[in-house]
Amino acid sequence: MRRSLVNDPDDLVVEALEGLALAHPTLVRYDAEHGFVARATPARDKVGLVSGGGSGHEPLHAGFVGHGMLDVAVPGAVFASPTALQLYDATRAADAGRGVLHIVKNYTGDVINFTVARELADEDDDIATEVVLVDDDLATEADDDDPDAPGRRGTAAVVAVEKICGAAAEEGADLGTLAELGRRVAGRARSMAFAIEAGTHPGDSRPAFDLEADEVELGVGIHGERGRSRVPFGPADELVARLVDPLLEALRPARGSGVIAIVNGLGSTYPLELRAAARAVHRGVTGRGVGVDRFLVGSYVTSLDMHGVSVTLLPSDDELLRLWDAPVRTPALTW
Amino acid sequence: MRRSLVNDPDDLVVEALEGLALAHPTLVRYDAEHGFVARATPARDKVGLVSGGGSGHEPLHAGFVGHGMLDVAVPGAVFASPTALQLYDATRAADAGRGVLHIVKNYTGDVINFTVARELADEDDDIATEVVLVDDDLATEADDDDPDAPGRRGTAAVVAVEKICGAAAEEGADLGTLAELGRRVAGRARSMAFAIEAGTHPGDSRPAFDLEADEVELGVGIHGERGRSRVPFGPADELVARLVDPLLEALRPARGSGVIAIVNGLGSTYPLELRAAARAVHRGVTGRGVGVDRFLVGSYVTSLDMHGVSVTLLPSDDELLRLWDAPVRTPALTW
Amino acid sequence: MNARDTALDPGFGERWTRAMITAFVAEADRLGELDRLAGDGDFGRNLTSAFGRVSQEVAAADPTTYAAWLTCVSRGFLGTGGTSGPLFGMFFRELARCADGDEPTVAELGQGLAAGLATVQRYGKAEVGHKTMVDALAPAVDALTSSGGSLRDAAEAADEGARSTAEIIARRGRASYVGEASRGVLDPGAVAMAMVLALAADAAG
Amino acid sequence: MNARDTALDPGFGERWTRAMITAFVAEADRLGELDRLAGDGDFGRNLTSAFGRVSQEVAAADPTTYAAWLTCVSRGFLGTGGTSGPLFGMFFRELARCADGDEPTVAELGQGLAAGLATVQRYGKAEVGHKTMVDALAPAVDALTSSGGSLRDAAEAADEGARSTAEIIARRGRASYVGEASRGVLDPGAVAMAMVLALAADAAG
Ligand SMILES: Nc1ncnc2c1ncn2[C@@H]1O[C@H](COP(=O)(O)OP(=O)(O)O)[C@@H](O)[C@H]1O
Ligand SMILES: Nc1ncnc2c1ncn2[C@@H]1O[C@H](COP(=O)(O)OP(=O)(O)O)[C@@H](O)[C@H]1O
Ligand SMILES: [Mg+2]
Ligand SMILES: [Mg+2]
Ligand SMILES: [Mg+2]
Ligand SMILES: [Mg+2]
Repeated sequence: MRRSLVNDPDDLVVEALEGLALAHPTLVRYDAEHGFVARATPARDKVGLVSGGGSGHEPLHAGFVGHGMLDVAVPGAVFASPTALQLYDATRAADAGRGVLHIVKNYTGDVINFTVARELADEDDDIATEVVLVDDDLATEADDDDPDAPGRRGTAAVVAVEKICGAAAEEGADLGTLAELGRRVAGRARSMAFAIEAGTHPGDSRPAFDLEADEVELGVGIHGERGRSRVPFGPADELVARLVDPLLEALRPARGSGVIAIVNGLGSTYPLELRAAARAVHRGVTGRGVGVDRFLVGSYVTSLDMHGVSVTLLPSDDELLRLWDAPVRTPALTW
Repeated sequence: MRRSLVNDPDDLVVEALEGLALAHPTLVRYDAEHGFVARATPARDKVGLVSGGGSGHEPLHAGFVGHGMLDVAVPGAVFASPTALQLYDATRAADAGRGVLHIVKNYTGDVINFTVARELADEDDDIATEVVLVDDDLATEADDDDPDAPGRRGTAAVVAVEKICGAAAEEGADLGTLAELGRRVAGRARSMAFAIEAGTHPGDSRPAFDLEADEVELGVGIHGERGRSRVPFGPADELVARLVDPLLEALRPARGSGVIAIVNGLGSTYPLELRAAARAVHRGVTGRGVGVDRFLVGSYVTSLDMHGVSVTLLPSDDELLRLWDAPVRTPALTW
Repeated sequence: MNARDTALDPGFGERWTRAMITAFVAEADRLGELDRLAGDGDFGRNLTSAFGRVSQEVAAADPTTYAAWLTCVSRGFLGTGGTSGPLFGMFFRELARCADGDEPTVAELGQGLAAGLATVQRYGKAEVGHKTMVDALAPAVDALTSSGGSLRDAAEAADEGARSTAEIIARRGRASYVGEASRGVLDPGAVAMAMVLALAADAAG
Repeated sequence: MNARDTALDPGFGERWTRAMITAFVAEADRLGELDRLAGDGDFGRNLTSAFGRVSQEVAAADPTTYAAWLTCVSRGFLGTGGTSGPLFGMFFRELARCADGDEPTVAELGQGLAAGLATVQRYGKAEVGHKTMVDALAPAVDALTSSGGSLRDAAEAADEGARSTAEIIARRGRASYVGEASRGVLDPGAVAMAMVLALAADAAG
């Protein structure tokens, strides 16, 4: 039996956004009328960065609003895209005269609603916009070349895109440069996840899917959907290898090169587990002669209380590392 | 059925410490030989701050090692005190010639082992030490005056003690001043927690205790022990009120005064829940005419994957707020 | 001057909008049930929420022209989730923009519907036969433009197109995930689109 | 010169330490079982781990004097968890410090035991009758100091004290949480303390 700490599940997202703003009044404000979270003090003379998507993935995206990352984050209902109007209002709020970059995880609803918002912003307000589509989830790489296939899902690589583009925007990069940079990051990064327990919708009493004691769901997404396959439960190091090996296989980083690695808890993975998983990822990567140049370990892109881990690898270079290291000051990421 | 992401449960703590150090190489290092976590770059010419206790409460304490907080953190096995020798070695490592402050949560094993370590450090190394005992858990306040009662348990207020003493130490405060300051914080702060699901020992398949669907454990500690009473399950706002009301009752802050509030997830509480709980706490406190001067919301003092929330209230004053706001740079807390 | 180039009776935009509010709130459950049978079941709630917003927009904007009324409908949908929200929202946006004067002519409506179809297809990439709102909208556009028919003809073509969706399996939207199970079930978006056209014909008188 | 003021035979510290390593590793399970019956069950593991560390310390320090041998025992316990770790650790630390020369005299051992008792009580706040190691240690100190007895007398007093713990309920340590359930069970810490004294008497010859 699973229970959530909620009042009316329909109010949860809004109450949580109010709570976030109360906890970080110097960093963010929640605009209840328009349904977005913006910096407490709007930035000037830079390209605005907007991201958004369904709720249930916290701290994504509202936790990344602040200096060095997003200007505005737009939350939908749990696992549902924000609406086109929310995104349009957010785009207007984020524009400081130098245009707005949309960072969009690849899900049909998100893609359509962001596209509509850009069209409205262009036609009605003459705001220049660009989009970076984040599609890093290796588990959903199409096996054939079905032109109708929705393509890889967007998952934790979105944090790297937001961080790196956020730093470049702060430095004054223009819209076109940011879009190119974001696409470079998104194009390189790949992720993969497994779950040993599914997440539970607030108010439900059962997880989204059941697993037997000897099963692990490999290639899970972040919306309660099933993964690509089931593999036997086993020691953490073995399970982590099932993520790291295919990622290295897909990316084929050269020996002597380096990556930015993100080891991400999916919701209820606790720090002892996550840190031990980080160790396993580090050994897996360095064991192939590839350096872990930067290492982000924590629960950043979650699926309610899903119990599991995702690993993201992003081959690095000097520019990416410099932007990664640039100062950031948001509710969920500060350095 | 519960499962953990582990290799051999006996190796979990050490593997996690290695993972922590790999994730934050610029902030901390793990000294495997002596069993502690220290700053990557030792501080000079300041009083050393050492804390520690059983593992399973991450990010406490190792996540708070760094500029503006601890110098050394000493982890025991899961829910078990570190040993006297570990604490002694840590005390020697933390000493930069101006003495060492021990910040100790009130549990018999921790108290004895820290005391032994101070005695060894004094007798064998002539290191001046002081101790701040943190005993904030209102749920364990003795009803009678049994002289043998172990007193209130130490829980999340330890984060405030470490943050505030850490800032003062960085400013150059001497050992006696720090001890007094820490005791003032510990003496004022009170906490209380509830759980809607107990934590599960790594490797176990069942939580430490069972709860019926209509029950909540009120007054839980962080070691899998039962709480003080069971109350009916209900909306989050009602459950949160069962923490806030007795805390305000005990502290009786004057109308117009303010508090530093910590809303803390106990392990698997996910951000939507925690933020909504933060909103409820904020309303509960401000509804009594008391301001929330500072607000820390996150999972900082956990009990493996326990599902629940603790609330800590610390009546504030200008000095405490100044020290709270001072810069801090640790794996789990940075501003 | 051809009847197609005469503006529709004053108040057409208002009559059409009000009729849609009434009809869709009444039919939301039935349409939601179709989405439950072969989709993800949220279409009814999406419609209720869209027209709730339409009513709010009307109250706030106090529209007087056709364009202003239809803009309220567009914004209602654009403030709603699902796939149908942005698709209907941009569809009605094209319709709102089709009139030069206070009320559109039938020819302008035809151009608006054609632009709306193009927009829906640009976003949704659905062709006729993919079991979507396009299956109702495309024949209606055809009836009104290429075939030079009346609004009533267009509504009838849309109705026929919507009925045809029962026999096919979905290739777009959530219903495409259920494959064969969608056969035998009408596509709720197509049925809704047919209703939109029937209500337009009614409102035109 | 009184026999009490003659240093014990050379090698006493080494014989005693080695005997403790052997005996406690052999008896760990039995003592752990007592802690399982009325405590939290970890005393056996704590002992195994403590004497594992003692062996490591011996290997690393290569002790030659009594003080050095007993310091290894002390450090073994101080590097071990539980309540017994620091209590035994500080107890043996006092014993390590009691000798002026290479080996202690019986009188010095008596003073060491008395200091050890004081330390254990300072940390643990247990009195005789609280069902702890104090119930074995206090009578041994008494036999050796106030009563002027031999090491063997002290060991016998400790043994008797340990036996007496069966009849009482615990007032200190984890066993105090189980209340009446601890009655009838020997206190493992007291039994261990009695073993320590018996092995000392054996080693003294
Ligand atoms: N790609 C598409 N192009 C055109 N119409 C579509 C498309 N996908 C779905 N639809 C229409 O949307 C309707 C479902 O709307 P709704 O339930 O709100 O969306 P969702 O599928 O996101 O839950 C379908 O009945 C169909 O007519
Ligand atoms: N306060 C105390 N003073 C003296 N001895 C104690 C005290 N508490 C426990 N002990 C001794 O420690 C023994 C238990 O040791 P151990 O199992 O290692 O500790 P824990 O109770 O922490 O699990 C008991 O049998 C008792 O003799
Ligand atoms: Mg639907
Ligand atoms: Mg839907
Ligand atoms: Mg024990
Ligand atoms: Mg114990």
